[in-house]
Amino acid sequence: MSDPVSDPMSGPIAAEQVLALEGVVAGYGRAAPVLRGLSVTVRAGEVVCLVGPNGAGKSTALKVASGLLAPRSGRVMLAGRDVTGLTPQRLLALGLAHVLQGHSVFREMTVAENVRLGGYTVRDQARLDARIEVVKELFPVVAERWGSMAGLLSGGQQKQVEFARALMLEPSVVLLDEPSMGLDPRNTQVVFDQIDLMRRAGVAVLLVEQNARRALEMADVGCVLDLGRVHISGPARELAADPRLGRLYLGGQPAT
Amino acid sequence: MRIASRAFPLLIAALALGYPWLVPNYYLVYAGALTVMYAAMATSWNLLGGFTGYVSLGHSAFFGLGAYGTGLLVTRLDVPWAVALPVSAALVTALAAGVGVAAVRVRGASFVIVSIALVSMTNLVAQGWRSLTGGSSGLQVPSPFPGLHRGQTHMAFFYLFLALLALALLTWWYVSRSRFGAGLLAIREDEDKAESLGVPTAAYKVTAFALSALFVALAGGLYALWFGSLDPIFVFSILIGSNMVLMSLLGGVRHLYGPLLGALIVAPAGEYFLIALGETQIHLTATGLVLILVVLFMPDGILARFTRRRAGPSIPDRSAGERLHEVTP
Amino acid sequence: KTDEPGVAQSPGQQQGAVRIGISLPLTGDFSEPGKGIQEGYQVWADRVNAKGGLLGRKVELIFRDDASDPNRVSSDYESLITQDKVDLVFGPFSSRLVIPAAKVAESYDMLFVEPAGAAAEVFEQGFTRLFYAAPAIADDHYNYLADYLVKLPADQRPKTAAYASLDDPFAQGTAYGLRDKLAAAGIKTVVDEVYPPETTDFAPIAAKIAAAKPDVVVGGTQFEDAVGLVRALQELKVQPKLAAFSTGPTLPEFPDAVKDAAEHIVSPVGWSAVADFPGNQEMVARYREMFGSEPHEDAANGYTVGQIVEAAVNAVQCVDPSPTCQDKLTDHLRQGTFQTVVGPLSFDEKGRPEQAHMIQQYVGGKVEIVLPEQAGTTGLVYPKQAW
Amino acid sequence: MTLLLQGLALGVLTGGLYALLASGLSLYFGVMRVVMVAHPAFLFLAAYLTYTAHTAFGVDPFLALPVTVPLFFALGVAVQRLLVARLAPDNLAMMSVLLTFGLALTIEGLLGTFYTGSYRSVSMDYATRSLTVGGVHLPYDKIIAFSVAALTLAVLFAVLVKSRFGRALRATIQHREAARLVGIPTERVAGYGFGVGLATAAVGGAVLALITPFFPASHWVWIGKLMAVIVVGGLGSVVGAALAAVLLGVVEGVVLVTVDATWATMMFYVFLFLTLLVRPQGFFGGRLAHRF
Amino acid sequence: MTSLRTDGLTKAFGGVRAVDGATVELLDGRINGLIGPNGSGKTTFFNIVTGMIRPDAGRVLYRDRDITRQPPHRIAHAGIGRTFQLCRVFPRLTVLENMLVAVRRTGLRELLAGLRDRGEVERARHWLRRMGIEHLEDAEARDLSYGQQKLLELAAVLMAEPDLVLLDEPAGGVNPALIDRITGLVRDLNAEGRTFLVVEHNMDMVMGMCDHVIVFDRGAPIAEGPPSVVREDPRVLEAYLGV
Ligand SMILES: Nc1ncnc2c1ncn2[C@@H]1O[C@H](COP(=O)(O)OP(=O)(O)OP(=O)(O)O)[C@@H](O)[C@H]1O
Ligand SMILES: Nc1ncnc2c1ncn2[C@@H]1O[C@H](COP(=O)(O)OP(=O)(O)OP(=O)(O)O)[C@@H](O)[C@H]1O
Ligand SMILES: CC(C)C[C@H](N)C(=O)O
Ligand SMILES: [Mg+2]
Ligand SMILES: [Mg+2]
Repeated sequence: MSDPVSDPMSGPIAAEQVLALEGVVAGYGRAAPVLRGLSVTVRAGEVVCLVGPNGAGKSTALKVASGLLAPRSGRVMLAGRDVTGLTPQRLLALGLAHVLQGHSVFREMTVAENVRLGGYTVRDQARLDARIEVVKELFPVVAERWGSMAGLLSGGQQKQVEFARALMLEPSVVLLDEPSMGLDPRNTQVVFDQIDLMRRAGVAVLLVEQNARRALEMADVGCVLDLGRVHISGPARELAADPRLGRLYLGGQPAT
Repeated sequence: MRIASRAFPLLIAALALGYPWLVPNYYLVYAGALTVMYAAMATSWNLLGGFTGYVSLGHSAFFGLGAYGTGLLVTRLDVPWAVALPVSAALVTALAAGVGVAAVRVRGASFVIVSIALVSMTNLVAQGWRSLTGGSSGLQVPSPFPGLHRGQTHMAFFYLFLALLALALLTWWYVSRSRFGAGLLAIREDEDKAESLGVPTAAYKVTAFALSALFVALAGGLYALWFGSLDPIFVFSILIGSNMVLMSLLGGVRHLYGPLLGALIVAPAGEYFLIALGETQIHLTATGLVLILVVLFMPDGILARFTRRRAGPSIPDRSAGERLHEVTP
Repeated sequence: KTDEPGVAQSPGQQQGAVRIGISLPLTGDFSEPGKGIQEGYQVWADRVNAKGGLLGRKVELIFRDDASDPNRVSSDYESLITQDKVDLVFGPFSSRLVIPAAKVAESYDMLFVEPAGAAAEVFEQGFTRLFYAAPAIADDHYNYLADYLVKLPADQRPKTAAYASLDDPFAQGTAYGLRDKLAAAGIKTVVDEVYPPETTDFAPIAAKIAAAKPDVVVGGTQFEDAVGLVRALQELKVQPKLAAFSTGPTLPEFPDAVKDAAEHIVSPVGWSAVADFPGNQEMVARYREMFGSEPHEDAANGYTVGQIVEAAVNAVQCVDPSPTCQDKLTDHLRQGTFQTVVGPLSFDEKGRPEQAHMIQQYVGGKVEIVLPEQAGTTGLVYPKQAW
Repeated sequence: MTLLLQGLALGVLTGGLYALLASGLSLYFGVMRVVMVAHPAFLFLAAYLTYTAHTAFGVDPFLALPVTVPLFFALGVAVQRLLVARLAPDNLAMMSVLLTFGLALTIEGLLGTFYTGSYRSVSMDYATRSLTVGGVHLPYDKIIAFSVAALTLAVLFAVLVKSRFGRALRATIQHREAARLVGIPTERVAGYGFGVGLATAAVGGAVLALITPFFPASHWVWIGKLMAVIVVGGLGSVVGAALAAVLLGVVEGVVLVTVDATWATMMFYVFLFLTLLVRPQGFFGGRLAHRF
Repeated sequence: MTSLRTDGLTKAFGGVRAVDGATVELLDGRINGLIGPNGSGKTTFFNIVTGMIRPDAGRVLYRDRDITRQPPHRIAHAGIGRTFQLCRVFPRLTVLENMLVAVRRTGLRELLAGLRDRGEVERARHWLRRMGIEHLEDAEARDLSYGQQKLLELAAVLMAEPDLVLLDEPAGGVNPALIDRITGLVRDLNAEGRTFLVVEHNMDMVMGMCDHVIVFDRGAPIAEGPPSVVREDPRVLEAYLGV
């Protein structure tokens, strides 16, 4: 465990290390590309929030970043090195974690197994057990339903298990695809608090949120994605305040 | 293009009708009748498999029941064959509906198992119930056309099977453009969702199951009358059932003519392998490998190769923001 | 159509080789015996050709594989007769395939001599051109054994018998033929089991037999189940005075499969390698030369078919598919008695052979013919040694 | 009474054999969602290899296992990586039936070509004796089969349910993307999963060779029975399949000694249909119903 | 008039009492909101009402007819439509086919009727346009993004023209600009006389759109009333908003 970069639990790495998508063109099968020259940069200790209409390519962008989808052209840079085409497994070892959109618990496994699998790459049992205590505290339902089949939990509970699973490692770059979807206000708060905590710890966070006003409030940088390109980007608060943008992408009435 | 696509089926139909008169000998009539029989059964199988995605490897159970039903009515009760055939098919359909109620309770893999069990069970019954069926000694059914010589009998059955095929095709076509068919497709995709949208899934599945059994049972009945001797282990054979699946799949389960095309290829190809490689069992390997290749490289069947490829979603040329702006009052 | 009935066969056919069409189960359930029959046919053709052929024409055998499927067996004969226009057809293996095959031959007026359709049902279909080229039909296979047991002095005679039979017309025929004769003589049937071909576990059947402690155990078997039954009986310590099984013990793989348990098992057999029927030793020698192994019953049965047809062809001096010639051949077969490697054969009006099977027994690890006494190589060992 | 006891005892032992033969199936079906029709064909492939090892080198069937088990494991990995992995996941059930049906035919054809259609068997002296306890005979070959089954199942259970690999395998099948994202090498894991399934076939084949004669088409007889076992047990539950196997073995044995063989075989299917009517997910656990 | 009424609905899974004596009454022609913390039984309540789960106890009445143990398709025919929280579409059917499957089917005549009736197709396109996914008509549903699937599901339910519409988190994963439109849509449909019951965690949407809000906790309603009242209710603040 001497090489800090290859240890997923070694915590935040130096501040200049960033995730960057550079001119990424990507798509599915033979269809026309979904991402058409997308560039996004995330610095350590910074939350970058991607917003945009449905089907703009936000999830696709995250999949390219985490290695689930190979780009047709363009580069993915992680901590200053070109990681284009590496498997998710390799990227995870480099400290990158990705929480998928929708529901991705292992339905026919218990909550316990799900959470433990979050630490699949870690052999050190003691460290895992310590993390388990932390996530149990954050999400009481994880502790309460420790032995239940994860697929039987309610939608929001599953989302909590997923987030807990992702927190088992302490990655340095995190991709979150609508982490608050399906969560009640209290749990949404917990998730946003965690994101904030991560940022303070120097983690680079790339966040996709439809709860856009809320997300832009806490993010450092906002990017509006449409048709596979960054439409507008800038300091998050400024974007949130732009009335034209608000009407087109962020919903009519401002947060109450 | 349009005219061609209209004329094509007509041309095929004319060829099919003329076939027995065009070939030089009765063996080819016989082989043709057998192929048409398989085509009818595969098309019928596809009423269940193609729409609902339930893979039955056990349709030979209905084939066998239809055959034995007809044979028994004719030999034991002296019912005229033209009556025995529909009566037996109706009975099998009723039975299939009953079995369907239990069978379609399971999905996917388990249903395959159930269908295999169904053949094994019917085989055991037919074989074990010796006093009724003649058991392993078989059942001999008298020819319905005692006046015709063998070749003429083949001609007669060629047209009977052709009529059955036409009926099966027509049914498939009709179902495919009805709401019933759409409901079946929905079942294939997501049963609970379909149910919540008002598709009575259980009734639909049982109906599809029974309908598909009906034509197979009719084919079985005709087979009994034509072939004249029935033996449980051969009519209740999983291989007959798998042939239907293979043919449908090869041709393409989403297409009206898929199973027919599959039958036209598989039946002669089987002959060919047997004659070319028949000295050893390597012809089984050849068949097996062909099957594997089809599954790997033509999973949607041959016809899918000639029809539209799946295109991904189109990307709008204006941004969502602009479009939204336009429709919002 | 070229094969319209009554259309004259082209005289050109009379030249060239005599083509004989045969479908056999070369794959599938019956592939092993099917192969055996094929070898018998080949040995016969080889001999005939070496001697100048049939009526001076070479013999050519056309084989088709029916994959043990009655559907295929029909289409094979259909195509052999109508497309290949063969001069003669020979039968396939197994009663289950003979019936559909004979149907086709019958409807094209072809003579149908077959090597392996022994079940009684074969002869009840009203076939007029079918002949079974072996000494006896299934029901009569055990006749010598039945006679022997019935004639034993009262104190040695078995009192009870157990029967277990495969659900198969041939296998059941053999067992029930014996059962009916023994029962008539007062030997009580204590177990009478039929099992479907899917059966793989014979221990419970053996347990049932063990519980009845019979003096005689009879298996109406093919191969797999014969081995299964013998092993199970041995494991469950059933010790009858006589154990008889059809088919299985006559195959060369049997003793290896059951080890020492083969000792003293009896079995009906239609042919013996050591018998000195005319032509038998010649066949044995020719077989060894062609296939480099010992001949067996199936090959002999195939060979017998050839011998019988050959005799008829030579007698009526025609060999072509025309109904006239086929009629002549059929009539001739009905009349005469034929010298074959399984002994002299004659047929009744339904094509049933009128002779009897011999009984073989493993004695000292070797197959001996034990009944009838005049043909026997040693005497029947009774009661048998314990397993 | 002894007869009934005898039937019962034999049923339990035979049930053990069924459990062993079906264990691989419940792995593919339940865990990997693949309908593996070729499993019995692989069983007999293993039986033939055992036969060759025995006749050519005089090796005891069980001593051949150190060779055949790794061989079959590798074969399983190859089958998964080269064939199964290429099937579209949204139509896996249908396609895998056909694919493995093709495999079964391929194997049968090859066996028929190399070994001919003749019956083969491996008989060991120890397999013809039996242990007698209170008038009930327990054949050694069945005792051996039962013990091997118990051992294999215990190992399989440990691998699937308790081990890290087992968790990774289940995760891979349940949500492949998520599994990749927690660092599971999903392709390798799925391959190994199939390998484990075929490894059980190697063991099963050795036992089968010892117990019954076989020929290339023997496998067809087993498909229906083994599949009935795993449905009654509940797809995906190794323990369930084992319990169901013993249950069905006992029912078969008892029906055989009290009624007849046709009914005994029929019992498998009767139980199958009963299971579907009463508890479609199987009697001993099984998979979560995919609802909502 | 009452649209939907439940009396003491109860459902326990093992030890978890997901719905616990829920008595709820919805008036015809209203937009009702159903809120409550994660795991409070909202989805289970939906599942019971739509017949996908059988309750252990209690009754469901729709327009004064007892529909408690009816199969889901009957309930759908009666005029209740629903969406799923974990969005469900028919993956290998095209978007348009997804819409056409949803056409309400009752009698045998309807059943055997042709599928691509011109009127139905037009209707389907209309709904797709209103969801902003009309350009995806020929794409297979599995190729849509999560939010697009969500919109398709909503459009398909509306295609069946239900009188009572149960929506489970319609806004989850949907772009905020579209949420506004969905809100507008719901209002329009409501004006036509349809009744809604909407589960949602997006408080802006719930409070802005609903006439009546029911708050669930531990499987039963703990408060209900107009949004302005519910929002101030201390029990709600504690159980749900977590303040
Ligand atoms: N099939 C089931 N088996 C076991 N427990 C279940 C099942 N379905 C739901 N539950 C449990 O019932 C409770 C209520 O679940 P439900 O899905 O109704 O909650 P919900 O209110 O919809 O929550 P959310 O806002 O998270 O969607 C939860 O604790 C859940 O774990
Ligand atoms: N598996 C797939 N195959 C083909 N096309 C896809 C696939 N997944 C997504 N697409 C298409 O790619 C485009 C972008 O999808 P993506 O999931 O990245 O959108 P998104 O911005 O995340 O939307 P949402 O907010 O709805 O989640 C969409 O037009 C979608 O239809
Ligand atoms: C004597 C055997 C060759 C007979 C064959 N087994 C049959 O089924 O008739
Ligand atoms: Mg997305
Ligand atoms: Mg919910």
